[in-house]
Amino acid sequence: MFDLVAQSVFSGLLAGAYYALIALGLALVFGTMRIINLAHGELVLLAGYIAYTAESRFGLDPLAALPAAIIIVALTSVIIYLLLTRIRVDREINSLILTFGIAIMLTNGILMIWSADIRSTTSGWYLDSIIIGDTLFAMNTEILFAVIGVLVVGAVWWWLSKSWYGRALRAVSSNRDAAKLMGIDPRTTEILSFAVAGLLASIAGIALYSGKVIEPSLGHSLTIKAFIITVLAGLGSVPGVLIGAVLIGVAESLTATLWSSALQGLVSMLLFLIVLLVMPSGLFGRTRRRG
Amino acid sequence: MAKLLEIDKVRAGYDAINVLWDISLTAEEGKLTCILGPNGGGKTTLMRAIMGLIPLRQGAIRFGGKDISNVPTWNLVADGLTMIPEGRMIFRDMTVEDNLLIGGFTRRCRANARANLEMAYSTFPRLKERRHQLASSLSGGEAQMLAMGRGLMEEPKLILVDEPSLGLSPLLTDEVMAILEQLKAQGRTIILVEQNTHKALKIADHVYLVRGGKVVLSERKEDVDMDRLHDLYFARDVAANRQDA
Amino acid sequence: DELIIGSQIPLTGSAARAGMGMNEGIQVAAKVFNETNGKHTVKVITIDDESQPAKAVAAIEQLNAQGALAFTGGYGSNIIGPASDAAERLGKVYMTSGGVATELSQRGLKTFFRISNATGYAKALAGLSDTLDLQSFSLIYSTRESTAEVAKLLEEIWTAEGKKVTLHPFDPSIADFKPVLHKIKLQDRPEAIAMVGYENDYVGIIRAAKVLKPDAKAIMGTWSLATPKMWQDFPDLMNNVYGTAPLPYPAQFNTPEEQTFAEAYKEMHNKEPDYLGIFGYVQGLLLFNAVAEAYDAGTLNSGGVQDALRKTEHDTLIGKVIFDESGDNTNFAHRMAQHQDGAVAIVWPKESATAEARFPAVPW
Amino acid sequence: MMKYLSLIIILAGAYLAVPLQFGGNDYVIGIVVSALTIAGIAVAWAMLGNLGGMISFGHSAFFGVGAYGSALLAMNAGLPVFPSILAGGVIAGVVSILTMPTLRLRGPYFALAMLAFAEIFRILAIEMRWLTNGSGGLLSIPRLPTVFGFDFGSRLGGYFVVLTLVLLTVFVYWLIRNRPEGLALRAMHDSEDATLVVGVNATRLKAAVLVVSAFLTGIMGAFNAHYINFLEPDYAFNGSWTTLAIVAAIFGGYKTLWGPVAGALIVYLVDQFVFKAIMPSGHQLILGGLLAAIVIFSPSGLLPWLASRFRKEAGDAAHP
Amino acid sequence: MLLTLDHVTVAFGGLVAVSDVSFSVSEHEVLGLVGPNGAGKTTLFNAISGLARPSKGKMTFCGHDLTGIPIHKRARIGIGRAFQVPQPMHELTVRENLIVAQHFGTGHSNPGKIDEILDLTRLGHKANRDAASSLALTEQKALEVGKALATNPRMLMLDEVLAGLETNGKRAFMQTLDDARQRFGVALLMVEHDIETISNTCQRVLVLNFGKLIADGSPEEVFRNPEVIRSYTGGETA
Ligand SMILES: Nc1ncnc2c1ncn2[C@@H]1O[C@H](COP(=O)(O)OP(=O)(O)OP(=O)(O)O)[C@@H](O)[C@H]1O
Ligand SMILES: Nc1ncnc2c1ncn2[C@@H]1O[C@H](COP(=O)(O)OP(=O)(O)OP(=O)(O)O)[C@@H](O)[C@H]1O
Ligand SMILES: CC(C)C[C@H](N)C(=O)O
Ligand SMILES: [Mg+2]
Ligand SMILES: [Mg+2]
Repeated sequence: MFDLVAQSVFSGLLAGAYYALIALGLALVFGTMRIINLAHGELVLLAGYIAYTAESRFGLDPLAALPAAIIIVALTSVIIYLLLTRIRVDREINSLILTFGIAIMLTNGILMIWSADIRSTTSGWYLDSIIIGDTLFAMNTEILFAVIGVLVVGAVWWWLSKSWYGRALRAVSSNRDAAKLMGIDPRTTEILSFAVAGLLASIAGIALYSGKVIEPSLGHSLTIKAFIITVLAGLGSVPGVLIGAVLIGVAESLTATLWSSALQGLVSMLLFLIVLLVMPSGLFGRTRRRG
Repeated sequence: MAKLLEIDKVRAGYDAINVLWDISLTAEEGKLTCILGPNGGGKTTLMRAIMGLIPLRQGAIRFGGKDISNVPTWNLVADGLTMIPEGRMIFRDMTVEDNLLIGGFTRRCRANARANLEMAYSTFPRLKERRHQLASSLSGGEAQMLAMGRGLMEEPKLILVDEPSLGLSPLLTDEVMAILEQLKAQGRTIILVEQNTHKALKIADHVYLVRGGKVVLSERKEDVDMDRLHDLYFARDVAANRQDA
Repeated sequence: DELIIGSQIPLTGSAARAGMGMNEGIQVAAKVFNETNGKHTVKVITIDDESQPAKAVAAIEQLNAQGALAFTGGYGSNIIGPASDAAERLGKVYMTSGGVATELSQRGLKTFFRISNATGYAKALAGLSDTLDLQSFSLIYSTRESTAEVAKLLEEIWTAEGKKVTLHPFDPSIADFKPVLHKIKLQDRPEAIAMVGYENDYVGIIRAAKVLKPDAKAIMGTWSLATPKMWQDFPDLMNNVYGTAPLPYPAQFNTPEEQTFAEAYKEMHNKEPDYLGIFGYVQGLLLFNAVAEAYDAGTLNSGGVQDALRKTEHDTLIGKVIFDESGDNTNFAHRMAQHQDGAVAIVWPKESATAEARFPAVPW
Repeated sequence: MMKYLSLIIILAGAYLAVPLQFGGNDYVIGIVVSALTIAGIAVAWAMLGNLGGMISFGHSAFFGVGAYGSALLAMNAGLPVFPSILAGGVIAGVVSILTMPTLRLRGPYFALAMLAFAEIFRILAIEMRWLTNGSGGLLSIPRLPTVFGFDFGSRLGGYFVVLTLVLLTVFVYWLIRNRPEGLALRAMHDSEDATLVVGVNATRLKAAVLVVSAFLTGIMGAFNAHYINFLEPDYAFNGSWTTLAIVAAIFGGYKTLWGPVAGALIVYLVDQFVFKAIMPSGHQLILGGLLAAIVIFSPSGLLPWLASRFRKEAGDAAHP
Repeated sequence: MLLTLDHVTVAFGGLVAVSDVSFSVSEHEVLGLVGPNGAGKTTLFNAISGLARPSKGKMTFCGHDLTGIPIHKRARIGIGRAFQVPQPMHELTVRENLIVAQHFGTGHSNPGKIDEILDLTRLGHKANRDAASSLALTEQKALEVGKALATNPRMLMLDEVLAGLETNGKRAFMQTLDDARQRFGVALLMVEHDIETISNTCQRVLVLNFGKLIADGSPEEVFRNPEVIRSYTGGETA
């Protein structure tokens, strides 16, 4: 029994780090611009397919596809931003439609280019098992991307809270005109943030491709997962993303172990609701003063 | 004295309404120019127009002889022109300290950011007590201090200050006026919009009265006649208060 | 004469993968029919149902408006249900292989026909396990309709035979199967692991099993598993895995019919046929022949197609097809195959076996 | 007066011209019924979104509950179909009370909490096999009946029913919107404290629109169950009921009364009749492009855009 | 007594913003509340109107114990509130703002009174046109007062509604407020940093410093208090 639970928690932690990678790009854009990028999951997926092409066509290792993925995905992300800036009125709401439209286009584009077959890495190393202390089992890729995930969360957190551009980005999101008065060009900072979101999506995409199975219709559920975690974290909180993701990961995994995989979704959604009802602005959300 | 800022027959406003009507005004280098005027006269709008936050519909603005009519706000700031807006324009979702630090965003000031931060804290000790608190939790006056402190991080040549005393206690209002005088002594140029006529006139060199989007009076401080100033204020009030009579 | 047949199929959306496979088979059937019939040709009009029930219904109605004499296609019982209802209302035959839920043939429809059903799949797995004399199972299945149904049938069969079965349902959105496999490894300790799901589920389960290496003698699954494609895409996962399959690979096409099919398929799609292609082909050809027969008899509008389908046995690539009153193929029985180093060898039933089963053997 | 006239013309067109023109074509009518179903959800959604400032990502929860409620009542309790549709709506309304703790959440927090409910209901529908038959779903749900010789179970019959339901939904929205309660609700959007201190019981008002919106959505779900005669958890609680409705509402202009209806009709009909004809599979690619293009060119939605175009043209004509 | 506060304390985490404050307000009284920035004046208003919950102490209004009474009910029993940072109902026009306030604050509608309030606050010319969010700051403050008046309050809490007005504007506004007070019979509890205005209008002044009530008395008395001078006025008098 102990082994069972230990492995379950371990799997949950790894799953959590992976979820955090998926969610981080969305959380960044949402936290700083209040824009829900409904095409985020498709960006992740796109990176996965780029890795697939690199591997199946050119025999490249999935990680070696990262530069190409970053260029293409970050560019796509920036294009989404440039389109978003053309919306003049009610940007928070209208961005839903715009990014939804883009998501549909990406899904169908991916379907046309890569067909509906399922894809996943064939590079043996990623899938080989690694055994820790005789009782904990994982795939190499899970450990690798869990480590990368934690590092990336740390890096993004540092960037947002301590660097000049990160601070500028938060300033722009808080009060655009005031930010201009500080000498900040809002467009540059926002482009930067979308590019970073694209970069994060690329890393997530490689993690996805090298550990799970991809197919063209997957994007939507990735977006939803990312969004749930972002909200659970508390909008704009980067450490919250990691903690929220791990919470969901462990809850899912424990449900599967102690109860049934069929109820994973039920339990994680209930957990989500309970957290929100106790903390209406998420785990690390901040409430505004009244009056 | 050199004219640091020249505003030449500027028209500007919001969507359907025009607020500024061919307004002209200059600020001399190293001096404190005070803009007075009744509420809704367009003083804030004028500052926003200077800073490029709203587009000019007509006219031109020159800064140090260079036309800045179409220069984006952030470039103006980089060139040393800045505005300290009213306290509502702080970054509510950031901590007090981050608010201050971002004031030193321009490349020019980044190196001095830490030193300037300490300076802002020593000017407004209240802010230091609240440094890790979210700006949104500040009281009205504290927010006003924050806006002021943030502006001090920028090391500008020309500062536009919009009603710095708004919501400040009498003691702090005096403090703020003293800071402005000090800045002037450091050779900076200041344009001050203020409702507290009394205190503003004490430190001003030149006075403009803006009403209905137009300049109705432009005088050196020495020449200001308080009664006439009041009359000019009244001109509008009498009209607006018709119903009460 | 040219006979118009409507094909309602998911080419986009969640069922696109299967839909495309089935569509390839139907296209081959049309080609073969047109080249061999001599008297009639068929024109297949295909409409994408986008994997959505309401659009499938609309597709049927649109095909009807375009003059379709009968319908084929469909993947997923949830979509086939309302689509075949719509066909019934129009009084035209609906022929499929993509919906296996038992309930579909319990609705008392007159025009609904299918060549495959859940029982056939369950029987195949149960049959193989009898032959291998397996006594205890961990059954991992998706909570989707058809998968849950096959799992339920399997459980019934095995329990009736006095074997031990532990159920592990999972939600279709699950990707990490390690917790389940770990439970199986430590608690169930079964002789065999059985899976009812789809490609992505199989890949996830086998990967988790490769990591955790439970001590089982065999791992088996249902559709979409023992296919050349799975071997091609996931060679390291598939060796020794059992799954249902109508034909072995490399295909040994013995009868002339099988050969025609294989050639036409290669020519059109430039690849080896897989089971969905075969099913699509069989259902297509059955329907075309029946429509042609009814057309000749002038009974198109008086139930001629149904009668043609019901009255005789049909020899097809997947064996004899016999439709009962409710349109189910009572003779449907699947074969079990095993991935053997790149080959898909039929190992059950004995009479069609192309190789010995490797046992005990798992991919890890 | 002009306004009423155009309303009458539209109504006459909807009840008379469309059936006369397309009545015989089940395919066309079927698509229009689907579009109107989305329209109904879109209006109910926009009511909550515009009036309550509550953007919900989980309206499929109410759609599914209404559908299952009505189908089960009709199948197991033998309730006639029309009353059971009404009951389906009531059940959805009652179930929305369960979701009321979410009313204290704002913006995205609320949106996703509703999504969580939809997901929970979907899984419950799978797991509560004794009631719902699990993922096997319900087949052969009773059709709409024949009343006074008119078969409401036909495509055309379904059209009249759903059209009436959508119009009633719009009417309810209109009623609420024009009362001070409607104003207060709209105000609550981004100034909840401002409304509280003048005496608005914000929670109660929000709860009330939530119930009404859930009821109306549930009715659409119930109608759909009897129209398509089939239900399963993935279908009834499918996220696309919400997504399509949101897209339709925002696309058409979610702050207007008729925007959601127009949006649903245009998005669905253009996609199915035009784009699908151009590009039989993958036509959603064009749809995606259209959606993106419209928000860029007309951010407040299609209807306001058309209105401004119309006004402009009228103006241009007046001053050549 | 209209309002009584009995040892009220409000804290945010470790920060005590209002500390053990007791006072009362009688009908029709005009009471000033002053103090340095961050002294807790707005927080005190929040506690009375229900936006902040006191950790200690008791408040009664017109005989109602305020503990546990939700915000909207407090408005209905006669507590009116104008925010320091104006909070217009953004999407509505000025008139609609007032209609909502009246309908919910009083339970009935009276268009005549709304026109009266529009006159009083000089917002008549902007009543129907624009969304309230496009008003200038001073106009938004006037609207704050208007909304509070529309609820038919027995006590009006004004949080720096005069800030930003020039001297004449202040005088005129005070005049209209006094009119309103007499016409509608309300008590005023006002926060203001302008000593002249406070001295001219208030019968009684309360002074807060660091959350504590440090003085309570007539303006002359209070502004002569050395502690008040040191912490607040710096010697400035009217
Ligand atoms: N964002 C806006 N949109 C539309 N009109 C505005 C906006 N901001 C200000 N106005 C209008 O422009 C006019 C001038 O406003 P402005 O704020 O410039 O006046 P001001 O002189 O700064 O007054 P105050 O003393 O109240 O600060 C006012 O009539 C106001 O209603
Ligand atoms: N939600 C909150 N969280 C943390 N601190 C708060 C919060 N609200 C208020 N404060 C702090 O409480 C103190 C009192 O604030 P309050 O707004 O009551 O002051 P005030 O007397 O109204 O000042 P001003 O004259 O500047 O408006 C301030 O120091 C403020 O920073
Ligand atoms: C064998 C498969 C074609 C069955 C299909 N997966 C269904 O949903 O019924
Ligand atoms: Mg101003
Ligand atoms: Mg205050």
